[in-house]
This record gives sequence, structure tokens and C-alpha cells, in this order.
Amino acid sequence: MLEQHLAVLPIILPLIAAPIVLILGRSILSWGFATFISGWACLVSWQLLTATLSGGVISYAVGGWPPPWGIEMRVDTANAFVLLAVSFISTLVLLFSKESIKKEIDESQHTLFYTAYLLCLAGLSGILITGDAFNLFVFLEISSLATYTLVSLARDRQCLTAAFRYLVMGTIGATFILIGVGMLYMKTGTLNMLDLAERIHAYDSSRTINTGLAFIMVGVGIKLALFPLHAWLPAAYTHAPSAVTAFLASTATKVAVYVMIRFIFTIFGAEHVFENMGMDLILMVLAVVAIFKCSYMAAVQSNVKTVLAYSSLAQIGYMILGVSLVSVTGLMASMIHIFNHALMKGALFMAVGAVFYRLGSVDIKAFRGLGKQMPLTMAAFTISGLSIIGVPLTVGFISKWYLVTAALEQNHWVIAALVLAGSLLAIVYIGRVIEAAYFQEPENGQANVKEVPWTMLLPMWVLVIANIYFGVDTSLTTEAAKNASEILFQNSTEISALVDSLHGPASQMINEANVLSVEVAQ
Amino acid sequence: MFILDIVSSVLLIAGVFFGLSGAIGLFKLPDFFTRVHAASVTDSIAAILIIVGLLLQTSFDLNTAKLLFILTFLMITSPTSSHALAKSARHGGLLTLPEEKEKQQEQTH
Amino acid sequence: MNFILDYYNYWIVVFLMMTGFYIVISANNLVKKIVGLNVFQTSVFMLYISMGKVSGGTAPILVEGVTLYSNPLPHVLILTAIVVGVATTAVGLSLIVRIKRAYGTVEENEFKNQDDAI
Amino acid sequence: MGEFIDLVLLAMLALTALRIIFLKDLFAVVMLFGIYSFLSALIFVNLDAVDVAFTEASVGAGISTVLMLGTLALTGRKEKENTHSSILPLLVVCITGAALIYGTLDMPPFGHPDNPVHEHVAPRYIEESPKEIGLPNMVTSVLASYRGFDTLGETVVVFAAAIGVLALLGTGRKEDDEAPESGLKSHHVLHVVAKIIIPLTILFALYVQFHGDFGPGGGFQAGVIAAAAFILYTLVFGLSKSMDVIGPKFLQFMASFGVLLYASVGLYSMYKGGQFLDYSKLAVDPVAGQHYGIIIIELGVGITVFAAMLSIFYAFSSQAERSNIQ
Repeated sequence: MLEQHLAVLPIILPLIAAPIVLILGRSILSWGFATFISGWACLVSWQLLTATLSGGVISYAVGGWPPPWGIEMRVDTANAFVLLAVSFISTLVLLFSKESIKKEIDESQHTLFYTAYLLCLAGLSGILITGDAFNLFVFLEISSLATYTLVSLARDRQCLTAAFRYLVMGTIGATFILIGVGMLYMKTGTLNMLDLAERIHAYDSSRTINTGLAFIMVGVGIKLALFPLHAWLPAAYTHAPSAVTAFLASTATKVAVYVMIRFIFTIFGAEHVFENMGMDLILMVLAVVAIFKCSYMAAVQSNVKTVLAYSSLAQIGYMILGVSLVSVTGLMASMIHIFNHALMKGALFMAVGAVFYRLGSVDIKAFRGLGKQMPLTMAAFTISGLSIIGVPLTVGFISKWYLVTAALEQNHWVIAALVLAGSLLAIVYIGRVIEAAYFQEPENGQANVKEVPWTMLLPMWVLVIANIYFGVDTSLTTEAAKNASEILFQNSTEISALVDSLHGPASQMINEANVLSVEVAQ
Repeated sequence: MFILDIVSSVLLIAGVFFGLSGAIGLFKLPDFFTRVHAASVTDSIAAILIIVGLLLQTSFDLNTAKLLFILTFLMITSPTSSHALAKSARHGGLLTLPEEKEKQQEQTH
Repeated sequence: MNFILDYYNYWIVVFLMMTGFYIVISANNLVKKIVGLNVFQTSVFMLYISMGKVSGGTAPILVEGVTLYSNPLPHVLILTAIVVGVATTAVGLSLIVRIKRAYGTVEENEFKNQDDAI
Repeated sequence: MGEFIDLVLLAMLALTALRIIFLKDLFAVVMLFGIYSFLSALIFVNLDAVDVAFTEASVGAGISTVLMLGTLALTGRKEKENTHSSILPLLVVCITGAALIYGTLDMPPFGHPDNPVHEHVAPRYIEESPKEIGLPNMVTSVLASYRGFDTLGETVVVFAAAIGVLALLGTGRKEDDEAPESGLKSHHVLHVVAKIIIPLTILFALYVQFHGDFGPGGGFQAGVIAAAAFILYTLVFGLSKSMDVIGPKFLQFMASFGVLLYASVGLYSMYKGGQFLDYSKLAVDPVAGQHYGIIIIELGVGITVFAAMLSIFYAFSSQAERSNIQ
């Protein structure tokens, strides 16, 4: 019976589970229930991905109202692929968090942690699946509110200021998106993404729509921490509890990147955004600056969480770079990197969380000599670190490979060289930590540090193995990413044809409405 | 109907006048308690006059009932809030202007 | 003249939005930042409601004999947005209360100095 | 005439907003924000958005202002001198504002009935919703049925805010030591008047809750008004007495229950073979089904909003009492 509702399940499962967790109250019960729900959502996303790979697009009209009057859930390969990454990481982080939060969050707040976590998951899934521009804003706010709560749960007082800054920036971003969506609505009279796309094409050079585009880009740019708007991210990721950082770093910004891709390709159309507005050049410059500036910042930090936070910013630069190349391969590189980066950063932050669990500190000094004392954790850190650098046989290599290929395809030699140079910087910042762990003697007084419990090691190593597995057998990721980017490009070039074939009667009515309005105008 | 309109507009204008005088009083009067007095004029007599003026404009339907309810509520709540405000200020140790002067004189003596 | 009549509403609303935005990014006091955020958002709501207005129309509640109604959709969207706004405000204010307890101040530069000193 | 009122209100709004920038007294800033909120509610009425005005007045001007005042009680009411340079923010604002003005130049003119907004999507709500849903208030129809998923999300946002505040400020659980007497204990007039007003307010909240199908109102406004009644009770009679009436644990349960009630309507319609939140499947007659669905989900919204707002207020006021003791 649930088969026909697959498209809405990843949202409503955690959404309904969150209040139930609050009622359950007991920490262990809520942990088990939350993990179960997240695992179920992951299973559903897998089904969705396989369904979209074979059968195209799944459209689900919530409330039984056909779009554009009702809210449509719309799953294609692009969002199913990101959704799979989000729900997979979420499940693993939940497994990890059972032990991890014992050291970082007060016992009395564990239930609230799981509730907020599920709300965040529901929000992120909602952003991914929804086919309605305003509905996206609502889910964005659900996930953001839950995120502010999660960040502020840590014991360290700096988490409060970090969360506050995040809240102010995030709300400004969301309000900008609201302004942008308002301008689109004002000009087109609709909120459904496909319908918007079709009707926007009637006004190619409207000032209102271009301003709307600019506001949405800046708003989403804040949410995904695009270079000049990234100030909130390092502090938030550094001071949040480790489990929260592992979850957010590998999902929240990726979802924002997806939103940007969706707005550019599905709604505005690549041609309009890139050729008429010259957005590709802006994005490319920002991405390259982000890669170098943030990699450099990562190399000079002493807190390993901050190092990884800046590294995330640099990796976001790679994703945006892929988008700005305006080609199927470039977009495919971005999609693959969204998935792969989730795997790497999840594993890295879990390893750092494990160190914090044992040592209560994540300063680079604390890592000295850990290679011998916590061999499994540090091995996980090393392998996923190699993946960030882009060593062959890891997923990082696959992302870089496609990115460089895409750059070379368009004869952007400089870009290809810069991508490789960025990897060198990654060697520096990851290398520092690995050097401390394996080649330096431990500080006094931390001689007998034990390995962390298996509930923390297991999810970490699942991700590490995924790092290697998807680095060797790339068929799933490349197929999904290729399919996704082709759909996105197709969306933006043949949008009206697609609309006709997918929901015929509705678009016919739209056409009739168009004809009517033309008549009225005459 | 014509007479009703005239009465209603007289009431409305009177209400507006009291509202204005309350606003001016709020700015011009010297200390807290006199200002509360000015503000409560706007709350009570001005609002009541305006609502009664509006009552005469309705044709005795649901709107009349609603306005009557609003009137009743205003007559209960606005004096209470002015009272609570003044009393809290008194509890907090705020003095009126003459008292303040007296105190200063005592100190100088 | 017509041009101004058609657009004055939007312009004033833009001015209000920017006032709120200015308060958010320039204020040093966190409470004032939140007030600014609210002013900013409320002004955006006005932009939405302005576009839903039909001259000569009435509120979108069915009444016998009325055919011209204002557009209900922006109203629905803004109802949602108002509630989202108050939710953000509540979380922001409680963060401020905690910051005050942890740092003893709610002025941004003062707690920044405290963090840098460590 | 409408335009004239609009212009006057907008001018007052602009003055209020400008004043907020320069005032250093935060108490005054918060009161001005309350005024700003009320003025914008008036504009909403003038622009035919009565439901929005109602919500803005109760949520924006009511609850937000109360929470801000509660924060000020804990953090102090004076803003210190700003040492920041104000040139960069001004520049950012000017650029953003210029972009917006540029965007407005191409906008459909204000109030014209043949704007795209009124031609596409919306006509169906206006023409069909009274037949399809059977309610005279189109805003309620669109809110609860056509865009019911948004409203579910909105309810969850309120729930998430309550979770956030509880996580930050604690549940406000009653402690054993008796809190000091509230400053309003000796106000006999207030006690009597509050006792008259509170039941009437709750009655009004119920009216707003169930009359939302026909006039302005609905779950959000009703929840906030009911919460306001309890907030008044807390202010006048003290937090511990209020917690005897409704405890924080029970409020958490209520907030969860409201969301679950809403979602269960969706699940039930799935069970009946419809899509999620398809109320038409709730009864044999689709219009009746829509009616049942809307009443139940509005109730869920009202319960969650009431419980969330009240527990947020409890959390703030228990903080205030704690700092009084110290």
C-alpha cells in the first residue's frame, strides 16, 4: 500500500516520528526509534532512486490537488540521489550519536536532541523532494530551526554565539529567498516549479525576474556558505556537538547546493542564467577563490574541527565550480561530489568526534601519537583524508577526475590546473593531522587512551568502506549522477516539451489560461 | 438618518480631539503620572467616543454586537491597565513631580 | 503620475525592508538585531500582500453579490511566513538569554573580545 | 480613500522604522516594534488581508513583543554605544535596495485586476473553492486544503521552535523552593479584572478556532489567543500557580499531540486510498470530507500553537524568576 506514497514518505516519516520521540521521552527508546525511522527513510530513498533510474519522474500531488493548485512532490534522479546520501548519512550518524552525545550533551537533553535531529532530517528531505517554491521555504525553515537548536546543544559557550550568528545569517538568507520567490510569483502567478519554469520563459529579460534570480542566488548562497557569505559556517561547525557537525557538514550545505542547481537548471533555465546573466563567470571566480582561500585557512587552523569546516567550504567550491562549467559533465561532477563529499566528511567528522569522545579536545596537539592508541579511528581518518585529497581508489579521486575532465572538455586548462593545485593544499591540511597522529609522540598524561566503543566505530567504518567501494566500483554513482545531470539539462532546454508530456491536462489548462490572458490583454 | 449621521460625526470628531489631546499631553506633561493620565484619556474617552460614533453608523446587525463587545472590553481593560501601570510605578519607587521637589528641598536644607 | 501611483506602495515597502535589513547588519546589540530581523520580515510580508490586492476588491470571504475578491494565495503564504517568523524570533531570543548568562553581555563586540582573549 | 489611508499608514511605518534605528533605549525599541507590527496589521486590513492582519496582530505584535520584553527583563534595557563603522552596512543596504527598486520597475502595477498573479492559479481558488471545499473563507480553504502540506510544515515549525526554546532554556520545571511573590500580587483590581477577562478570552479563542471556516480566524490565531489568556494568568497570579493548571510536561505532550493529530488525518486519507492529506476521502461525500478534514487539522494546529507558545513563555518566565532569586 505504501508503494504509491514513496515520494512523500521520506518527509512524513521523520516528521511524524519527531513528536513521538518527544512523547517517548527515554533516551535509549528515542534513539532506537529515531534510528529505525531514519533507516526506513534511507530504504525508501533507495527505492526512489532505483525507480527514477528506470522510470523517470515520480510526481505526487499532496492532498489530491493537481499542480499548480496543490503542492506537488516531484522526485527525479537528481533529488533521489542527494536524498539517498542524506538519509544514509543520517542513519549512520544516529548510530554514532548514541555514544558520542553522552560526552557532549546533557543527559536531560538527549530526547530533545533526537527530536530536533528528526525535524532537521524531515526539513532536508522536504527541501529535496518538494516541487513547490514556497513549500521549499517552509521546509528550509524547519531544517534551519532544528539546526540552530542542534548547534546550540553543546556545552561549550561559544556554540551559543555561533548558533546566534548562524540564526541571523540563515534568516537573512531565507528572507532573501522569500523576496525572490515573491518576485517570481508576482510575475508568473504560480509557485509550482515546473509551471514557474514554463511561464518564466515568456519573460526572458524581465527586470523583476532577474532581480528575483539575484535574491534567490544570494539567499541560497548564504545557506550553502558560498565564499563571501560563508562567515557563519566555521564557527557553527567547530562548536556544535560532533555528531551534529558530522550530520550537518555532510548534508545541510549539500542540500543547499542542490537547491541552487534546481533553481538554476529547472526553474530559470541554464541558458538564461549563464548566457544572459553571465552567472557562470561569477560563480566560477567565487568557486576558485573559495577553494584557495578556504584551503589556506584550513591549513593554518589548530582546531581540527575548524580545519575540516574550512575544508568543507573549499569542497563546496568544487561543487559550484562544476556547476559553473555549464556542461553535462560539469554538472555530473558536482552531483557526484555532493554524494562523495558526504561520505568523506561524514567519516572525517565521526573520527574527530571519536577523538573528542576520548580526549575531550580536538586541538591538533591532542592528536599526537593517536595513531598507536586509537588505530582504527585514525586509520578511518587517514583513508577518508586521502579521499579528500583525491588519491586514486577513493571517491575523492572520482569527483576530481570528472571535474578535471569537464574543465578540459571546454578547454579550461587553467581551471583544471587549479583543481589539481587545490588538491595539493588539501595534502597540507590533512597531512598535518596525520603527521601529528603517526609521527609525533603523545603529550604527557594521555598515555593510555583506548579505542572508542564499536557503536562509534561501525558507522565510521561503513563510511570508510563506502569511500573505497564507490571509488572502485563507480557504476552506481556515475550512472545516477549522469542521469541526474542529463535530466537537469533537459529540463532547462526542453522545459515546455517536458511539461506537456508529464502532466498533460494541467499544462493544457495553463496554455488555455495563457490564451485567455492574451485575449484579455488585447 | 441625517441626524444620526451628524451626531455620529460629532462624536467621532470629539473622539479624535481627545485622542489628539492625549497624544499632546503625553509629550508635554512633566512627569510619569501626569503622562499616564494623558495616555489613559486616549484609551478611555477617545476610544469610547469613536466606538459610539461608529455604532451609530451601523444598521443594528452583527457589527453592532461586535462593536458593543469591544466597547465593554475597552471599558474593563483600559482603566485597569492604566491603574496597573501607575501602581507598578509607585511600587517601583517613582515619585510625582511635587514630591520630587519636596525631597530635593529636604536634601538641600 | 500614473507611474508613481502604480508603484509608490512597492517603493515604500522596499524602503521599510532596507531599514530593517540595516538594523540587522549594523546593530551591535543582539536584541536590536532580532527587532531588525522582524522589521525586515514584516516588510517582506507587506510586499506579498500588496501584490495580492485588487483595486475595488474585497477580502476573500464569500459574500452574496460580490464578484471581485483579492487574491487569497499571498494571504495564505504570509500566514505561514508570520508563524515562521515568530518561531525564529523565539529561538533567537532564547539564544540571547543564554548568551547573556554565559558572557554577561549581549553586545556583539564585547563577547567577541571575550572569546578572542581565550 | 483606501490609497490615502494606505499612504498615511506607510508613512507612519517609515517613521517608526527610522526611529528604531536611532533609539538606544531597547524598551522603547521593542514598544516601537509592537507599534510597527500593529500598523502593518492595519495595512493588511486595508489591503483586504484580514486573516493575515489578525495573525500579525496576535502573533507579531502580541507574542513577539511579549517575548522580547521578557528577554529585556533578563538582559538589560540599554544599548551600548555602537563602535562599529556604519559605512559598510549602509553600502550593503544601498546596493540591495537599489537592486530591489530596479526589480520593482518591471512589476505589474499595484492593484490592477489583470496582473498575472490574479490570472493564473488564484482564479480557481476564488471560483471553485466554495464548491469544492464548501467554505466561504477562501483563505482557510487554500491554507488547510489546497496548500495543507505548507500548513503542516508551519505547525512543525512552531513545534521546532518550542523544542529549540526548551533545549536552550530548560523545561521551566517547577522547583521545590517557592518563587518570590510576583510584583503584581497586591493588585486587587488586576486580580478581579483578570478573573473576568481570562474566561472570556478563552471563549473568544474557541470562537476564533471554530469560526475560522466562515470568517477570519483559524487554528493559529486561536492558539495564540488562548495562550495569551494563560500568559495573562501567569503574569497576574505567578508562574507556579499557572503551572499547577497546565504543567510543562503536559504542554510538551499537547504540542506533540497537535502535530500528530494533523498528520494522522493525512495518514488516514492514505489508508482510505487517497493521497496524503486528501480530505475528500474522509467521508463518502468529498465536500463533507473536506469539511471534517479542515476542522480536525485546524484543531491540531490550534493545540500545537497554544502549547508551543505557552511553553515558550514558561521557559522565558522561569528564567526571569531564577534571575530574580539570584
